[in-house]
Amino acid sequence: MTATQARSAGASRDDALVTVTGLRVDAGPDRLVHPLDLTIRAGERVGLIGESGSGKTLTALSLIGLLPDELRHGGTVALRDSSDDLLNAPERELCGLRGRRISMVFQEPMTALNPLMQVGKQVSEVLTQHRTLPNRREVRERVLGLLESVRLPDPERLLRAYPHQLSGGQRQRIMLAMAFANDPDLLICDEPTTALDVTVQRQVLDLLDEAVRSRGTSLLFVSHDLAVVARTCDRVLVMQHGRVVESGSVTDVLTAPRHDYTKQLLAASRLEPTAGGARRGAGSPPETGSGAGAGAPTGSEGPAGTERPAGAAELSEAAEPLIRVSGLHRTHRSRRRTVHALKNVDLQVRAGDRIGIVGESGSGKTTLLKILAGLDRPTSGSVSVCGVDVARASKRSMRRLREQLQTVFQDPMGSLDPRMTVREIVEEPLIGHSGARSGRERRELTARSLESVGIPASAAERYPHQFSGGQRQRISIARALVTDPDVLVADEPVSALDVSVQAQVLALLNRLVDERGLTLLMVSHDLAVVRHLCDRIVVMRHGEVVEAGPAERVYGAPEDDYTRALLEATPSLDRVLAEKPSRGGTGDRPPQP
Amino acid sequence: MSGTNAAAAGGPAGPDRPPARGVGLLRMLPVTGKIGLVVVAGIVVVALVSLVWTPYDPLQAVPEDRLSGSTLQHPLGTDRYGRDVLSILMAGAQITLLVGCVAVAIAAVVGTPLGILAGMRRGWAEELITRGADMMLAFPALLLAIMAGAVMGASTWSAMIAIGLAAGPGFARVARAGTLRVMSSDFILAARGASQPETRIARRHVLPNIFDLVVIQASVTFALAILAEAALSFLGLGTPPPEPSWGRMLQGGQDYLAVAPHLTVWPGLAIALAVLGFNLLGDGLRDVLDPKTRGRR
Amino acid sequence: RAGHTAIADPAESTAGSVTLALAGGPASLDFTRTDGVAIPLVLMGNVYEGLVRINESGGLDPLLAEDWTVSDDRRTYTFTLRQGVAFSNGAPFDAESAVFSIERVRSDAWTNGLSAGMDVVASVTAEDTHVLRVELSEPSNRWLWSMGTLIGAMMTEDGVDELATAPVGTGPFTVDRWARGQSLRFAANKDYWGEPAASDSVTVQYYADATASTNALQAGDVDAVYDMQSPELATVLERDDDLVIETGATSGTVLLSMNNRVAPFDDLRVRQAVMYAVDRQAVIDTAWGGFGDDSGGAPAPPTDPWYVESSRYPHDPQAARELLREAGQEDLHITFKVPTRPYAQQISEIVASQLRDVGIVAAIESVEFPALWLDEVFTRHDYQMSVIVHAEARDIPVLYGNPDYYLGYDDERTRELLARADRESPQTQTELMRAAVDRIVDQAASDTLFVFPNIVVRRRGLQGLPSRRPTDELLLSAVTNRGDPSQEDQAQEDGS
Amino acid sequence: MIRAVGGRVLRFVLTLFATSVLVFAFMRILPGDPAEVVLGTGATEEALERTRAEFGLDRPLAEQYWDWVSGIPVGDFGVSFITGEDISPVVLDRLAVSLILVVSAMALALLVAVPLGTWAAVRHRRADGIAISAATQFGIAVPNFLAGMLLVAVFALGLGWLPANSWMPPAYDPVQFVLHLILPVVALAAVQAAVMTRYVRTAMLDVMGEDWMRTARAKGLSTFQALRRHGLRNAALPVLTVSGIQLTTLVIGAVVIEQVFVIPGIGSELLTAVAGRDLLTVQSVVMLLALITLTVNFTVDLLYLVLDPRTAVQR
Ligand SMILES: Nc1ncnc2c1ncn2[C@@H]1O[C@H](COP(=O)(O)OP(=O)(O)OP(=O)(O)O)[C@@H](O)[C@H]1O
Ligand SMILES: Nc1ncnc2c1ncn2[C@@H]1O[C@H](COP(=O)(O)OP(=O)(O)OP(=O)(O)O)[C@@H](O)[C@H]1O
Ligand SMILES: [Mg+2]
Ligand SMILES: [Mg+2]
Repeated sequence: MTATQARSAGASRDDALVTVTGLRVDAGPDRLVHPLDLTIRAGERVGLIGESGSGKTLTALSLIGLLPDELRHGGTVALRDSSDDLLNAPERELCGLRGRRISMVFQEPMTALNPLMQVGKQVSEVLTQHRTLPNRREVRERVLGLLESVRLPDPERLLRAYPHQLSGGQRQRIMLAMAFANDPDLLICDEPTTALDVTVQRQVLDLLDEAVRSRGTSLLFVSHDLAVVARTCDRVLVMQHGRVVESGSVTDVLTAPRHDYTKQLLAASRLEPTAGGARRGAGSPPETGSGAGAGAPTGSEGPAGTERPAGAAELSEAAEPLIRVSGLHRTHRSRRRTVHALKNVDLQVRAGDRIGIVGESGSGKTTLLKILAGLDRPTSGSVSVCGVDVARASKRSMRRLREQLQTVFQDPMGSLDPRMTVREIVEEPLIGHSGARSGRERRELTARSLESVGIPASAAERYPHQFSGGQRQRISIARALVTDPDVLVADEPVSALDVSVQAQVLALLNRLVDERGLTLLMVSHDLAVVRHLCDRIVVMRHGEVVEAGPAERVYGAPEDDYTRALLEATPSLDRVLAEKPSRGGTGDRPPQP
Repeated sequence: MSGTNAAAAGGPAGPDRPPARGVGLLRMLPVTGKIGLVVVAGIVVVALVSLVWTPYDPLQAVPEDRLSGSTLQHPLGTDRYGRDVLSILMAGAQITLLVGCVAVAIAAVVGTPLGILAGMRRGWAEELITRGADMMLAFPALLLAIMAGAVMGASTWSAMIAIGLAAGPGFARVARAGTLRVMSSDFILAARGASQPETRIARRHVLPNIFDLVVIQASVTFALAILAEAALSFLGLGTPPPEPSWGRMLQGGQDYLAVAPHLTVWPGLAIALAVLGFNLLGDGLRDVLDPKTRGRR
Repeated sequence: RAGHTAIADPAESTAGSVTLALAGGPASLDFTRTDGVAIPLVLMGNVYEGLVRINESGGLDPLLAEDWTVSDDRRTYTFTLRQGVAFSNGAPFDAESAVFSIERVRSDAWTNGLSAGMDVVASVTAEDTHVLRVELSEPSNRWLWSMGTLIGAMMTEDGVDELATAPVGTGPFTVDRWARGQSLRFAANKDYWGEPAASDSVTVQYYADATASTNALQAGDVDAVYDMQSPELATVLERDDDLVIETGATSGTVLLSMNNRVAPFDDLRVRQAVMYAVDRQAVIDTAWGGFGDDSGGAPAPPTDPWYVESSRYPHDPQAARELLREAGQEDLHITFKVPTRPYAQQISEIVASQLRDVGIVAAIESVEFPALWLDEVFTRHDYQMSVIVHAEARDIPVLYGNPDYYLGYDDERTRELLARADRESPQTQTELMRAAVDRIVDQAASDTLFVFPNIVVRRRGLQGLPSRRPTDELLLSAVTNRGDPSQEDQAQEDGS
Repeated sequence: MIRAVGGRVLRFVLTLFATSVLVFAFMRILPGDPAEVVLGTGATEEALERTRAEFGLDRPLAEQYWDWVSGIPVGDFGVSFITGEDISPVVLDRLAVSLILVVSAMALALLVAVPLGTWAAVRHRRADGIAISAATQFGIAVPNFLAGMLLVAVFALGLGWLPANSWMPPAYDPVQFVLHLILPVVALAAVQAAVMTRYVRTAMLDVMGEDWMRTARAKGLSTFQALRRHGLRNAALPVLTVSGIQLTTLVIGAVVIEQVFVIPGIGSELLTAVAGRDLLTVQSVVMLLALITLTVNFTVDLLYLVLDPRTAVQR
């Protein structure tokens, strides 16, 4: 049924720029992409969404004829005025099209540029390759113009810079400049902003949006982020397991999804209003369900909270803090430079608090958590966790501390030793545990912990690779809980997971924290996730705490400029959809028959 | 629903890699790797058989029969002393394997822990070990063999020790690189977070995870050791007579290249085959085990 | 000077020049301080000359001494020296230089062990400019003979500063170019007193590897291989019509040495069992391509006047086994220390195999040569069995007349025979030596496996290269490439 | 940059120092007496004593070490026990021979390996690419001295096209120099080419899998153009490192080839010097080799600084 839908969408073939018919991709006996039809008209912006591994990248690559050699493909891809069959066109013909009529921007800006070549050369190469401009001076002029058009500062200097001297956002701008160099008819973007910080992501998306609109370029935009797609595209295709399961105009698909998978995606990406609200009750001061019965954070709602300078994050004033950080500095000294990972951080956490830490990449979030967990030592300042002075603790008290404070890491694969069985992994914190236990006891505890996260004890002898990403993260959580800790520290616990899986893991965390009355410290770059789970927010930037306070306040009335920028940059599907009809020229697309 | 489909969860280039071991590993070997395995297994079998049976006594000189070509009695001919080449070749497999095993064992036992130490400790320990490894490279196997031969008398042992010591830095490097990669994994942080002592981390986490690399290195080093032993024996610094050794057979055959080429051809082939076998096996293992090259074929 | 060989080293092969391949080159040209036959082999007779020369049959010919007389008590020698002879640096040769040369051998300047041969000299004086008188402390036949070897080399006082690189002598050649370990080029001495050299220059190219030297010969890079060390190749080379193979006896004997002082070889029966067990001809055939003379186990080479082939020990494994049984050594394990030299390694394999036949298990142990072999076997006598070539001519008194020698052969009767042979008249010397040799063989002091052959392979056009070598001297003065190949006698090929 | 270079120089010097101590110590535990070797059979004890004293072997170890090591910076390695000559000119000369041999072999090997390895990488799934890989496997498996023996048998003895062995200094006869060089160089290079082809292939495959290669192709470059303009330089870095290591191991590894072809290189010098217990010469040769190894590594490091703009930051 999908096929027919897509075909009818491109009914008016005359203005079709790209026509994909029956495209399929196989790796040996496995079908990676099932026969797929797609038409992109001139100036049309098409989004492609779906979970990881659903075949988005492969589809995108086949449109530019860059499918990996080892994969077999079928069907045709026709480009107006050029080729009836891009997939089987000779290399020479393809070379003439790539970079001239079709351009592509890839996901990972860190590796998409040749590290040994000055970026100026890499941009000008697109021009010289297609002999678009008569002489070198004009090429140079044009490159400078391009760099300016993507708002790169000091283009003259950047010409001679090497990729490693640029930030991720800057590199992605270079990629965009490259893509637009020859004013292509079709631009393919494969998750171009996923690797970037939210604020940077926003800038790059704006840039892309503007460039595409102003030039009338057709766009195929691959993303897993619904809000981003909604913002940029007119039409959207949803993929799952290599099939297009739904397609139609953005407004239709995202407001009235028909396929289950799309519904799931939508539900998952609407974390913030639903879950966050449900737990605390709309707008009212949160009564955390923590069994520890820690003081409600009402105190900080008052004027005292607002008057406090942003650096000192004193969150709750009632009981004696469980974690007390003051004047914390952590500097990394290498031969070349000194990095201030943390600068003068003050923080107090009381039992039962749920603290969310947000901030851009490199702002020191992980460093802070590591120091709290005793995995790193502060350069100066005092840190006391559960009454233990982390900077000066003996091995024994450190061990006790670590039993009370456990960590869940970002990457569910990387944090599980692939050579150990799940039982061995979960059991590890018990080995050498202060209340040394017998093997039998350990096994029991392990089984119980696994069950509490929904992994059957019968799976304990399997290896991590035999589990899905979500299951692995559950195992990781089981390991953290096996010592029955008081504090759970989580470093981006769901950012490596697909949106649909994310929701489940978050729900699990939520339940466990509630049930066990844990104190939670969670780092995430995703404001929605943090808002969903936490009642207090700490915003960090460049190693400093720029703002801290109850979630409602920080989200509702951010005091710091950076916090504001962060909130604004975070794409929100509902906001985008609300604005959608007012945007130019998209409403006229006929809905699906 | 929670992604029970394991393939969906990992992503294309992810570290979603089963710890291939045992039979599963054999099945995953590419064809070339399997060929290598068969060759290696063949050599092992020949060496084992030669312990209990060879067509003739490989040490028994029969001057009357000397330098015969291939005959029914002597399928691969006889050498200058009238000894059966096939028998010597079979018995020579023992030395070849012995040298390989002991040299690789020495190199692995010396190199791997140092590499792990360097990777885990960083700082001055790392500097000292990497510098030491660099320095060892200035003492190649040959030089060490000359020295060892002079100190202990040229023997199979001196050759093995020399080759083993010279191959040590290779293991240290591989182990260090692997350790650095492992140490950056979150599961090490998790283990530290669980207050596991460093020795246990080295034993339970680092070693099993770099073990594949060590195995690959061992296979390749084995091949190098065979070549090195051949070269040393050729120079008279390896296995002394009359112990059958392929390298010494080559040296002895050199003078007869024109009259009795079989004295060069057979041991030459044997060496080449053994080296080929171990290299193919090593490459095959790398294909299966080394995450860096995975998905290349 | 050991010049800059990497960049420039003329190893010329112009007309009138000859290139010879020799095994293993010396590290230095100074035989007064460095041991080994490699140096005297090419320098004696070519650059240096003695008062007398040892001829092909082992007798003495006059050289720088035209004539000499011996006193009745056979202790005073008076030499009449040749007139008009000059060293290559222009210094004249006279009695003074002869005195200088002989005195120098007796001084600390000579560290070579062979200088002991001069110990018997009591005094040496120049009677006249060309008359030299030498007094011995006791009569010695060997002394005069040894004046024909390196210790009799005549040198001049102003030519001994650079012996290691620029030797000065009175011979038909001078050292033109010396690339240490690689090559040595001689140029004909224009002012030579006698018959001038047949070639303008002769280059000796050194090859550590035997195969490499015959390869070079076949590829036409050298004109002859002298003292070829890979006799197996002879069969191949024989097929080449352009090449001629000749062999001659040398003074070198391949000795299977047994440490007479330690068990089990302190037992005569065990030593004799070894003599019976080893099939010397099979050793010659397998280890040395069938070249070499079997002396029947006797230590004297055919170049000595007292050479007689012994028939005392035929190959008889049964006799060997019986002797072993008598000695109670039926299950005998010994270590066999073999120097790291190809010939020794090859011999050891066949000998070990033959010993196994009679129940002696010989564990072969490679011993680095020379350093370790000299240290362990020769100096410290820490061995049971070994095998080595004794290249020195007429070394029987050294080997068997001294119980402290590494063989540890301690026999009163042998010593007495040897002493008398040296002391008594040259006529009785031969008989006494024969008796001594007989005694040594009977006592199975060591087994002379074979007399080392000098295998010479040359291009048909090359002539004047002697193959028989009674002492360490390779005379190059007659060597020339100018011979006409067509006139060569085919029969010469056979050599033996 | 200056600090980076400075640090490397310091490490370089320290490593050399450690090496010198090690080498010296090694030499002193070698059994065997240099005096015995020089004087040979029949030497008297006094003569031995005198010779030992002459060699300075009776002095305290520290003094001997200092004497030797203090001369190294000015290129004075002392006097050979055996020849009585200055060591440095002889050893440097031998080293030059080995370097000529090894560097030409390496150059030849790279000349073959770079195109072949690239080809094998580009076509790694096709029959020809697989054939090249297979051929390299066989190439690696053949001991280089066996290759040398066979080359001599065919081209010198069989066909008579080339001299079988020995060395011809270039200044004397450039033509003969080249002719004499061909077989040993080919013997060394054949095996080396196989090794290097594999390294190049691996490096190329690595590079081909990089994102920026895909970027290059997305710009409209053909596979070949992308490889030439972007791939080669990136692949050059690992190949360079490996070449550096190979070069140094080749210098000593060539000793067998030097033996087969009777080439007066550093390897055979080392063998004779050890056999003759010419301790000072051995020490000096090993020191020189260490110097070369470390210098090559050092140079490769510096080349990285030039070739790879990232090094300046990362290392
Ligand atoms: N070269 C290849 N060989 C074999 N399988 C491949 C190859 N490239 C991709 N695949 C598989 O094809 C499927 C689709 O991959 P694709 O990269 O298109 O997914 P995606 O939707 O882009 O996922 P993501 O969001 O993680 O980027 C995945 O299961 C992947 O493992
Ligand atoms: N071991 C280290 N050596 C040097 N610098 C380091 C080290 N660890 C962290 N840093 C630096 O410290 C700063 C803070 O790092 P941290 O990992 O805490 O950031 P983060 O907020 O967790 O970022 P992300 O969101 O990317 O994980 C960064 O600039 C980082 O480069
Ligand atoms: Mg993708
Ligand atoms: Mg982080």
